[in-house]
This record gives sequence, C-alpha cells and structure tokens, in this order.
Amino acid sequence: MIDLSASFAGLSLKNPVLTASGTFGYGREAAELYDLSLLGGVMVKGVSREPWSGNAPARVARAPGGMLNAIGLQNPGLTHFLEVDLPFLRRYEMAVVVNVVGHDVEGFVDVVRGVTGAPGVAAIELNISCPNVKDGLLFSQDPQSARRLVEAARQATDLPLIVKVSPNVTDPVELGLACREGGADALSAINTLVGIAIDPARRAPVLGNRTGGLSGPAVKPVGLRIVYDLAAQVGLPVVGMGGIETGRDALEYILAGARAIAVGTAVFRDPYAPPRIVRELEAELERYGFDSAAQAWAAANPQAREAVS
Amino acid sequence: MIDLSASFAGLSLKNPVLTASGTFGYGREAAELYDLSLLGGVMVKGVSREPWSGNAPARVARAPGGMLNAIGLQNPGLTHFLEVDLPFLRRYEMAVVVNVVGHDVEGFVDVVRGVTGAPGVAAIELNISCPNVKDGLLFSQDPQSARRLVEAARQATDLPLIVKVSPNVTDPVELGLACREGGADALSAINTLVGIAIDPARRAPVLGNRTGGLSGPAVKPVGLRIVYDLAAQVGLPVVGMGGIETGRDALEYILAGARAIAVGTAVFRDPYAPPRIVRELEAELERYGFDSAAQAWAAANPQAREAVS
Amino acid sequence: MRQWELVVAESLRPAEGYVELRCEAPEAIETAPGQFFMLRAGEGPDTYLPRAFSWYRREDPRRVSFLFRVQGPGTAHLAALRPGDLVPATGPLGRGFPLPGRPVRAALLGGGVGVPPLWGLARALRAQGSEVLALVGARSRAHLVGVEDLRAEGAQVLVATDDGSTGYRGPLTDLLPADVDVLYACGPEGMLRRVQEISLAGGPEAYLALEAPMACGYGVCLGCVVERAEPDPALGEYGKYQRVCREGPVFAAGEVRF
Amino acid sequence: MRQWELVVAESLRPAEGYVELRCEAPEAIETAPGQFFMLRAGEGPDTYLPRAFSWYRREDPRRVSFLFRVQGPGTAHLAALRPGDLVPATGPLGRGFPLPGRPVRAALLGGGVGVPPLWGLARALRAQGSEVLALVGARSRAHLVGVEDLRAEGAQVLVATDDGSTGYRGPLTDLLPADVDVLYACGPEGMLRRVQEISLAGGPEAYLALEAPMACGYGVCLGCVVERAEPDPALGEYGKYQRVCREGPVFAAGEVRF
Ligand SMILES: Cc1cc2nc3c(=O)[nH]c(=O)nc-3n(C[C@H](O)[C@H](O)[C@H](O)COP(=O)(O)OP(=O)(O)OC[C@H]3O[C@@H](n4cnc5c(N)ncnc54)[C@H](O)[C@@H]3O)c2cc1C
Ligand SMILES: Cc1cc2nc3c(=O)[nH]c(=O)nc-3n(C[C@H](O)[C@H](O)[C@H](O)COP(=O)(O)OP(=O)(O)OC[C@H]3O[C@@H](n4cnc5c(N)ncnc54)[C@H](O)[C@@H]3O)c2cc1C
Ligand SMILES: Cc1cc2nc3c(=O)[nH]c(=O)nc-3n(C[C@H](O)[C@H](O)[C@H](O)COP(=O)(O)O)c2cc1C
Ligand SMILES: Cc1cc2nc3c(=O)[nH]c(=O)nc-3n(C[C@H](O)[C@H](O)[C@H](O)COP(=O)(O)O)c2cc1C
Ligand code: FES
Ligand code: FES
Repeated sequence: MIDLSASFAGLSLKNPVLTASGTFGYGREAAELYDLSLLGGVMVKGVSREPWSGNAPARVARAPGGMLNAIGLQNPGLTHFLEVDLPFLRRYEMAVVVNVVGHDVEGFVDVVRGVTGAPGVAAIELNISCPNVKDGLLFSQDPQSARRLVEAARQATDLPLIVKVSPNVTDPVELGLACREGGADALSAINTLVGIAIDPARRAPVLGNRTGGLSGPAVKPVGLRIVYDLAAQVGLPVVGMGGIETGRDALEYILAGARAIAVGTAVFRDPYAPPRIVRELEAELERYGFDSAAQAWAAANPQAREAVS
Repeated sequence: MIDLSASFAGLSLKNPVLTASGTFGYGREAAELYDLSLLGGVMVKGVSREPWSGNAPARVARAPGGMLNAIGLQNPGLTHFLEVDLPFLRRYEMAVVVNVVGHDVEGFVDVVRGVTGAPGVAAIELNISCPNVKDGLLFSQDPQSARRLVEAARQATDLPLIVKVSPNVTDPVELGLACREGGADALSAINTLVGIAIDPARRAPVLGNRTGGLSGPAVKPVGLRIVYDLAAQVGLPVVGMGGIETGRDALEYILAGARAIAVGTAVFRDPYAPPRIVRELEAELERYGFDSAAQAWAAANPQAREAVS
Repeated sequence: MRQWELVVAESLRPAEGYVELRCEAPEAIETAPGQFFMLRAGEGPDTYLPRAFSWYRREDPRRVSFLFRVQGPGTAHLAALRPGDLVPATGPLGRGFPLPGRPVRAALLGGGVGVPPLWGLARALRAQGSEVLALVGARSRAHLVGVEDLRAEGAQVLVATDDGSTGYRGPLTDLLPADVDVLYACGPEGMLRRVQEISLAGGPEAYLALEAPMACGYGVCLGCVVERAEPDPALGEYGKYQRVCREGPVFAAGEVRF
Repeated sequence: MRQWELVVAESLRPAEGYVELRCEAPEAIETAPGQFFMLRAGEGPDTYLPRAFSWYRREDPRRVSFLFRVQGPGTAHLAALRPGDLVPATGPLGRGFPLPGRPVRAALLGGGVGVPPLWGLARALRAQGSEVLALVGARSRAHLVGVEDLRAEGAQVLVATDDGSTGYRGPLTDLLPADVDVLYACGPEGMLRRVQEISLAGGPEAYLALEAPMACGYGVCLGCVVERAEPDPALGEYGKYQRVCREGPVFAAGEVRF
C-alpha cells in the first residue's frame, strides 16, 4: 500500500489531489458523478465579499493544448458561500480550501475574516493572480503590496494561509519570498498565463474581455518550473498546478517540489479526472519505486529533502 | 493577386514570413529542401563575438503542444558568420536578419559593429531574451539596462535595429518602451517561456541545463497577447512569433498587430513550413477578404490603423 | 449526466458539410429533447476541450446519434471517425424543452445546426398527441438537413432557404401560421431574437435552445453564460448571468436577454 | 533528405513490445545503412516533435520499414497505425556506416532498439563480399528482434540476453571473436562505450551509431549534440560539440567522447 497522505502548513490531506479553484464550482456538479470524499480536497471558486457578475461573454476559447478563459471571478459572494455552499461541501471527508478574492486589501480581509471560524474550512487560498479582472494582478506585480496584503490577511485568521502566485511576473521567487515575509504558510502555483485569441472573421479578439488566462497541458512546463523554483528557494510548502491531466503529471509536480497538487482544466475534458488521478498517482508512485507521496516529494528536491528530515 | 510585401523600420520584405532565430541555423540545411528566396527573410541563429559551445546535453525535451530547448546559443562566432555563413545566405533574394547575443554590452556592441557594413545584412535583432544562458535575461529583467544596451547598439549601427523582448517579464510593454527610448526601430516577440521537464525515472530535470525555453503552438496565445500589447502600446513595428504553424496562425499574428512574422519550432515538425506558410497566408488573406498583408495588419489594431494612414 | 464510451456504428453525410454520427452506447441512455452531450473531439492540440452536440435521431436507447456541420478542428475530427472508433462522451446535459401538459399545436423552428434537437422534440410532442409543424431553414437546398427524418415522425415540414433554391426564400419566421399554441426554436441568434420578439409581443409562449462557447458543459467553469432577463435580486451582481449548459440550453423566451 | 507521405502497408509484432511498420513510399527512396528518418508520430499534444527511426528491412526501393520498441506517446501512436494510414516522414537523414573498401570480416553488435540499422549494413557488407557476424542482444528471449532477418541476409548470428533466457547470459561484447577486422555497434550507451574502449585499446576499427534526443533531425536546432573527442581548434569553443543528426548518427570510435 502506497501512503498518499500529505501534511504541511497545518493541513492534513488524505491524498495530495485537490481540485483547482474556478474549475470545480463549489463541488455540487461533480458530486453528481462521484463521492467527493475520494479527493484530498477542493479549492473552491474565488469568493468575494459581495456577489460578482464576472465578465461579458465570450468567456472561453480554445487554445493549443489547453484553453483561454476570462470568467472574471463570477461568484455569489461570502454570505451565499457560508450559508449554501460550505454546508454542502462539509458533508464530504476532504479539505475545503476557500479561494479568496477582492478588489483591495479590505475586500480580501473581510472574506478572510468571514470564513475564519466557519466550521469546515481547512485553509484559505489568497488569489492574487487572476488576470481576468481589473487589478487582478495588482498584488502580484509588486512584491511589497503582496506582502502587505498577506500581513493583513494573516492578522485576520489563524487558518492555514496559502497564497496563489502569478506566473505573469519576472520573478515568482521574489513574490513568494514577500508572501512568506507577510506570514503565508504555503504557496500555490500557477494561476493562468495571460494570452489572447484572435478571430480572423471578426478581426478582433475572441474573448469579451479581450485577453484571457491560458491553462491546460500547454502550461505544464511553466507550472513545473515555477513550483520547482518556489520549492527550492522560498522555503514554504507549495501546492502545484497547471496542466495536470494524469497521475504521471501529478508525480512530476511532486518531484518538482509540490506537497500537493490541484487539477484544473483537465476536469473539463474528463469530469472524472480528479479521482482518476488519485488512482493513477498511486500506480505511478509504485512504478517508480516510492512507498509514499511524501517520499517522492523528498526525493528530487535537495532543499525539500533537508526540510523533510 | 494578394500583395504580401511588408515595409517597416527600414526593412523591405517581399513577404512577411521570416524564420525564427535558432531554428534554422544559417539556412544551409533548409536550402537543400527549397529555394530560400521564397522567404521574406531569415533571422539567423544568435551570433556572439567569440565562438560559444552552448550547454551540456540533453538539450531538447518534448512538451505538450511544443518543446523545451536549452541549446545555450552554441554558435561559431562573428568571424565565421561573416566569412562563411553570410556569403552563403547572400546568394538568396531575401532579408538576412542577424540575431546578436553577448554576455555584456560590449559583447553585443562588438557584434553589432562587426556586421554593420557587411554587405547583405538587412537588419539586426538584439536577443536580450534567451533564457538558456547565464545572464541571458539580464537585460530583459530591468528596462533601464535594456535601454542602455539598445543605446549602445544604436550608436554602433545604422542598420534597422530590432530588439527581441522576453515573455518572462511582468510588463513587456514597459520593456518595449525602454527599447524604443534607447533607439530601437522595431521589436520582435516572443522568445521562449521558461519551463522545466521532470524525468520521474531519474527523479531530476530532463535537460542538462535544468530549465529550458518553451516554444511551439502551446505558447501561441501568450505570443499573440504580447504582440497585441506591444503593437498597441509601444508604437514600434513588431515582428511576431511563437507557435506559428499555419497561414492562419500567421494571419492571427498580423491581426494582433505584427508587421511580419517568424516561424520557429514548426520547422522541426515540418521542414517545409516556412514556404508553406507563405502560400497559406496568401490563401487566408483572400479568404477573409483582404487585398494585402498590410491591409490585414491595419484592420485589427486601432493604433496600427492610425500609424498606417 | 454520466460518462460513456460511445462506439461509432455509422457515419453518414446527409447534406453538404454535414455528418450524422450514429453511435452505440454500452447501455441504455435516457435523454430528454433539447439535452446535449459533450464529445471528446480529438487528441490534437486544438481539441483539448470537448465539444457540445445535441443528440439526434434515436430509436434504440442503446444508440445515440449526432448531426453536425463541419466547422473547425473538433467537428473535422469527428467527421473523420470510422466505425469502431471510440467517442468518450459526457451527458445527457442541461435542461431540455418543456412539454405542454396537453395536446397542442406546436411550431418548431430549426435553422442550420439548430435542427438536431427538434427531432426528439417532434417525436415527444407527437407521442403526447400534439400537432407538429416543423419549419426548417438552411443556406440552400444542398445544406438542408432533417426534413425527411422529421416527416417520418409525423411532423408537417415547411422549408425556407436563404437563396430560395428550395422552399420559401427568406427568414423562417415568415412561415409561422397565426394559430399555434407554442413555439420552439433552435438556430442562429437572429432567428432566436425574432421568435423571442414575436412571443413577448403577445404571441404564443416560446422556448429557445441556445448555444454558447463551452468549456465543461456541466456547470463548473461559468464559461457559457448568457444574461438573465430578470435577475433575481437576492443574488445581487451574481444574478446577472445564467449558464447555458445548466440553466439551459433551453430557456423560456422571457428568461434571457441577448 | 526529402519529405515523404508514407502509407502504412502492414504492422507486425515481431517481439514483445516491438512493432515493425512496413510502409509504401510514393516513389523510390535511396537509403544508406545507418541513416534514419524523422517520422511524424501523432497529432496529440505530446507528439509535436517528430521521432527518429532507423530504416529497417527494405527489399523494394518503394518500401521502407521501421522496427521500434513502444516507449512513450510517439511510439504508441505509431504502433496503433493501421494499413492505409499516412506517416509523414523526412529523410533519409545523417551519415551512415562507412563500408570497407574490400571484403572483410565484420562484427555487428546490436542491443535492443539498436538492431534495426544493422540489417541494411549486413546486406551491404554481404553484397561487397564481407563475412558478417551479428551479435544481437536483448533483455530476454521474448524481446529479441531481427535474428531471422539477419540470418536471411547471410549473417552468422549469435545471441545474448540479460537474463540468459536464450543464448549467452551477459554483455554482447563477451561474444566478440578476436579475428574481426571492423566493428559496427548500435545500442545502449554502456555497450557503445565498451566497443569504443576495445577499439581504441588497439582493437579493430569501430563505428558507433548514436542516439540523442532530437527536435529537427536535419541539423538546424543543435539539440542532438555529443562531445567531439578532438575539437577542431579553428572552431574555438564552438568545436566542443557535434550534431548526432548531421555529423552522425554514425561516428568512428575515435570521434566521440561520451
Ligand atoms: C448546447 C449545444 C448544442 C450544440 N449542438 C450542435 C449540433 O447538434 N450540431 C452542430 O453541428 N453543432 C452543435 N453545436 C455547436 C458545436 O458545439 C460547435 O459547432 C463545435 O463546438 C465547433 O467545434 P469545432 O472545433 O469544429 O470548431 P471551432 O473552430 O472550435 O469553432 C468553429 C466556429 O464555431 C464557433 N463555436 C465554437 N464553439 C461554439 C459553441 N459551443 N457554440 C457556438 N459556436 C461555437 C467558433 O467561435 C467558430 O466560429 C452545439 C453547441 C451547443 C452549445
Ligand atoms: C538516429 C536515431 C535512430 C533511432 N532509431 C530507432 C529505431 O530504429 N527503433 C527504435 O525503437 N528507436 C529508435 N530510436 C529511438 C526513438 O527515437 C525513441 O524511442 C522515440 O523517440 C521515443 O519516442 P516516444 O514518444 O515513444 O517516447 P518518449 O516518451 O518521448 O521517450 C521515451 C524514452 O526514450 C527517451 N528518448 C526520447 N527520444 C529519444 C531519442 N531520440 N534518443 C534516445 N532516447 C530518447 C526518453 O528520454 C524516454 O526515456 C532512434 C533514435 C535516434 C536518435
Ligand atoms: C475557467 C477557469 C476559472 C478559473 N477561476 C479561478 C478562480 O476563481 N480562482 C483562482 O485562484 N484560479 C482560477 N483559475 C485558475 C486555476 O485554478 C488554475 O490555477 C489554472 O487553471 C492552472 O491549472 P490547470 O492548467 O490545471 O487548469 C481558473 C481557471 C480556469 C480554467
Ligand atoms: C531550438 C531553439 C533555439 C533557439 N535559439 C534562439 C536564438 O539563438 N536566438 C533567439 O533570439 N531565439 C532563439 N530561439 C527562440 C525562437 O527564435 C522563437 O522566438 C521561439 O522559439 C518562439 O517561436 P516558435 O514557437 O515558433 O518556436 C530558439 C528557439 C528554439 C526552439
Ligand atoms: S460550459 Fe462550463 S459552466 Fe457551462
Ligand atoms: S536534431 Fe536538430 S540539430 Fe540534430
């Protein structure tokens, strides 16, 4: 038996497979297909203080080896989440990670405070890396403002605090270090890469918001690189994501230094991808001679190896 | 008849299809397959003052929808280029663009000076965006040092000066503006995205240089976005590249604001890709109701439209 | 909604540029008229996302067909499939056409790729005793699909083409008789708007089957939204949009704003 | 080097995990032993780059075969091809095995996927009157390929397996007789090193067919390099590496440093 459990940053997961924020709603649709307790956890769609409408359509477009989206963080807001979505998710034995968004520090902190103390929340993920809303990348583009945001969130909660860093920056490690200084317990990476699709018939961008976020297998090498660098150079546990489609991809992320991974775009192609990846990861670990996911994580990354021992 | 010619920044191309630096050597191999005069031009492999050995293997790896490379700018150096490669390329009716690399400002400037005045050089492309050599991204990561490098190169040549900007930065437009201030005549984009591939069997990165540059269709939406932003916000002509495989891709780049385009990784999958793309671009322009490539370029981009009229 | 490994049984070419892909399912699948499936449409780089298709002609619960026009890489891939090839599919998805509680006189309007969902609807309406008038539109005679199949289900079919190469020349809605009880429409946005107008201006109740670019097809990506005509104030800003894949693809004429 | 649309004629399974893909070319293709082709190995995201394969058994200049082991997505795709499917190919590529100017006694060493290029070499050597001893290695009996085909060309074949399930148990080089004039080897790096050592330590001249991860296969990417044993000083730093696809894939034992 392979031990799939993962413990880090105050989180205890039965397996390291989460679902990525914004690709799984609040779990209700996938729950029609399989038991969510099969998962390590769910990172829910970004939650803001007030309800948000999101961007004008078109919101999705195809891209080679993936897709572009410009959803713009449409979500029903904090109260709806606490009253309707969280109680639903709590029925399952897995970790609920609340992805938090806001237009400013106050907006973020109010949601952080609002979910802190709500029973059933395992951790908070601060989304400072959404390219699809005005100011969505504001906190990523300047490490000092990221640090201040994380500090403010830190003061508002004692839940594990994960910060989702952007790949659209010159130096993700600098950003990660700033988040660490601000009091983050862990990092997650990557969010989508800014891209555009052009419609020759309309001689204009395909998406309503002009640009969108690139995700799917196409971004996997970039995600792996950023996770590799963050894991080796920041000294915080990392939740890895970006183009994970198979157990082999998940293992690659773990070997790059991720403590846990999240499955995003792959659930659009295969709604059963998350539980499938749990099974496949187990088989891949076995195939490459590992007894546990934690052992694989410790195997590849010198810094990680030190930290685990 | 569709008019494919492109004139900008002192360059006159019979058609807007170039080959991207580092994916075409110095033209000798492709010339065994077809007449290079079919092309708008060739952007040659990066040329440094002294010969460079490049990185230790493995240097290439597969990636979803593309590849990773860590060649590290292996090249025979300026003298060899001038004595052997340039004379060969001059035999063809097309524009030779010399991609220039260096470890420091002097290294760049010596090559710029060295090729200036050599008969048959149509333009210079300063490669300040190679992620595969130490310090390769130095000049991209700080707009002010990019500006100073471009200034120094500007003083050393009156050839059209194209600067190849990096996608691995927070704000490519800021970088582009700095290059413009420094005296660049045009920009080219994108170079490769930094990525990594992990080999589970060896529990280590696949490439000898650890990280590599991601190219191919996977990066097309990122390339299009950066070209779109540069064309609209910098006010310099842009040579677009990144994942161009078909005439339709070329048209998308032109509609995003590129005056010319370059074909890179696609020539590995299909050695005949560049002349094929010339033909396909002509057909696509016709299909979408354009009389010329220049008209398509002017159609999509408001800023471009002003500039052309 | 479930996932299925469909197997191609036959691939037909009913009209220029159209393919009918007849597939076998591993077991019986229950579908309502207006529902759709997400089909995996290739392993290539441009077909990472699955594509949405209404189900078409089904006599046998272990078979399911799709009728589509070849438009881009996804439909090109599906068009090239041969008997025995696999088509992973998720479905049935979405909310289909509501059936009237009693026999009525119904008009079904289908333009272009809007025809497929009408077949199941015609059959269901006939089964509960309704009279079915099907108005089928196409660019020209060569692009016309579904006419014989709809007739076989007992629908009276009228045809319109853009170029007049067969049937009426002009918009389908011109062919609408005054005395119908309910309208069902699927097709280009222009046609749906017109049906919406007719209905909201005191005409018969109408149901519109919408399309939108989709990533997931089952409600998790929020990619396929269309504006709600009357947002629920309790939802705040969130109420502005609704999902075509989940709240739709069929909406009552009064529910959507184009 | 040219580009060809090969058409699959037959797909054989000569051993566990191996496929021989026999293809038809639109016209005669001339190939030298040791040369290779880049085959387009799928439309999927993991097969953007073509894959390198030595040509195998060819009786007819309008046919070309490839013998390969299924390793990853590219070979899996090729293994799934059916007669009639197209395989875009570029080739022949690279510098093959040099033939001796006179009849000699030659030993050919092929381990695993190193066997395919030896077939053409054996045939060419026999044609110019040489004696051919082929040493063929594999993990075990079930993974052994090429033995019968080499015998059919008049080679004397000796076999070694890692597990001793057939033939000698141990490295192929143990089977080398003392009295050969020239060695040709293709296979795992360990085996090539050993042959290089034997040759450079006063043994017979030797030629090694190398493999390297390739992007283009025709010299433009500089992805496939291996160190030169004796860099040309005129080339400076640039002389450190040479391309397997262009200067190779066959090198004299003294030309490369592993
Ligand atoms: C609920 C639903 C049911 C559908 N049923 C059918 C059907 O029964 N028969 C049929 O032929 N088609 C149907 N479609 C449309 C079908 O999904 C698209 O034709 C298909 O996705 C095109 O894929 P492609 O790769 O071939 O072309 P692409 O190159 O991806 O697209 C070709 C053109 O279609 C547009 N497009 C892409 N996806 C969609 C979409 N989901 N909706 C509208 N336009 C789109 C693109 O913008 C482009 O202009 C349906 C769509 C939806 C949402
Ligand atoms: C000149 C040359 C001739 C060759 N001839 C043959 C042949 O006749 N028969 C045969 O079975 N194979 C041959 N190969 C090897 C063949 O190219 C690889 O097996 C193939 O590329 C694997 O592709 P894949 O997608 O199936 O596996 P991948 O998943 O891409 O690779 C599987 C494994 O093979 C390694 N690999 C990938 N590409 C290469 C490569 N080019 N060289 C060495 N290792 C590689 C990877 O690192 C990985 O460990 C040859 C290679 C070269 C360079
Ligand atoms: C449709 C869509 C919506 C997304 N919404 C969010 C979001 O609300 N919050 C967030 O942090 N990330 C969001 N993301 C980013 C994903 O969580 C993930 O970081 C990214 O897509 C990379 O992973 P993938 O390639 O597996 O999809 C979204 C991605 C997609 C495709
Ligand atoms: C193998 C390889 C080598 C490259 N070498 C260079 C180089 O020497 N100089 C340079 O400016 N860009 C170099 N590039 C980047 C390409 O010119 C191009 O910018 C990039 O690959 C994106 O285009 P593509 O997706 O069409 O390949 C190289 C790319 C590849 C794949
Ligand atoms: S297509 Fe994803 S929510 Fe409708
Ligand atoms: S494979 Fe490209 S140079 Fe050899």
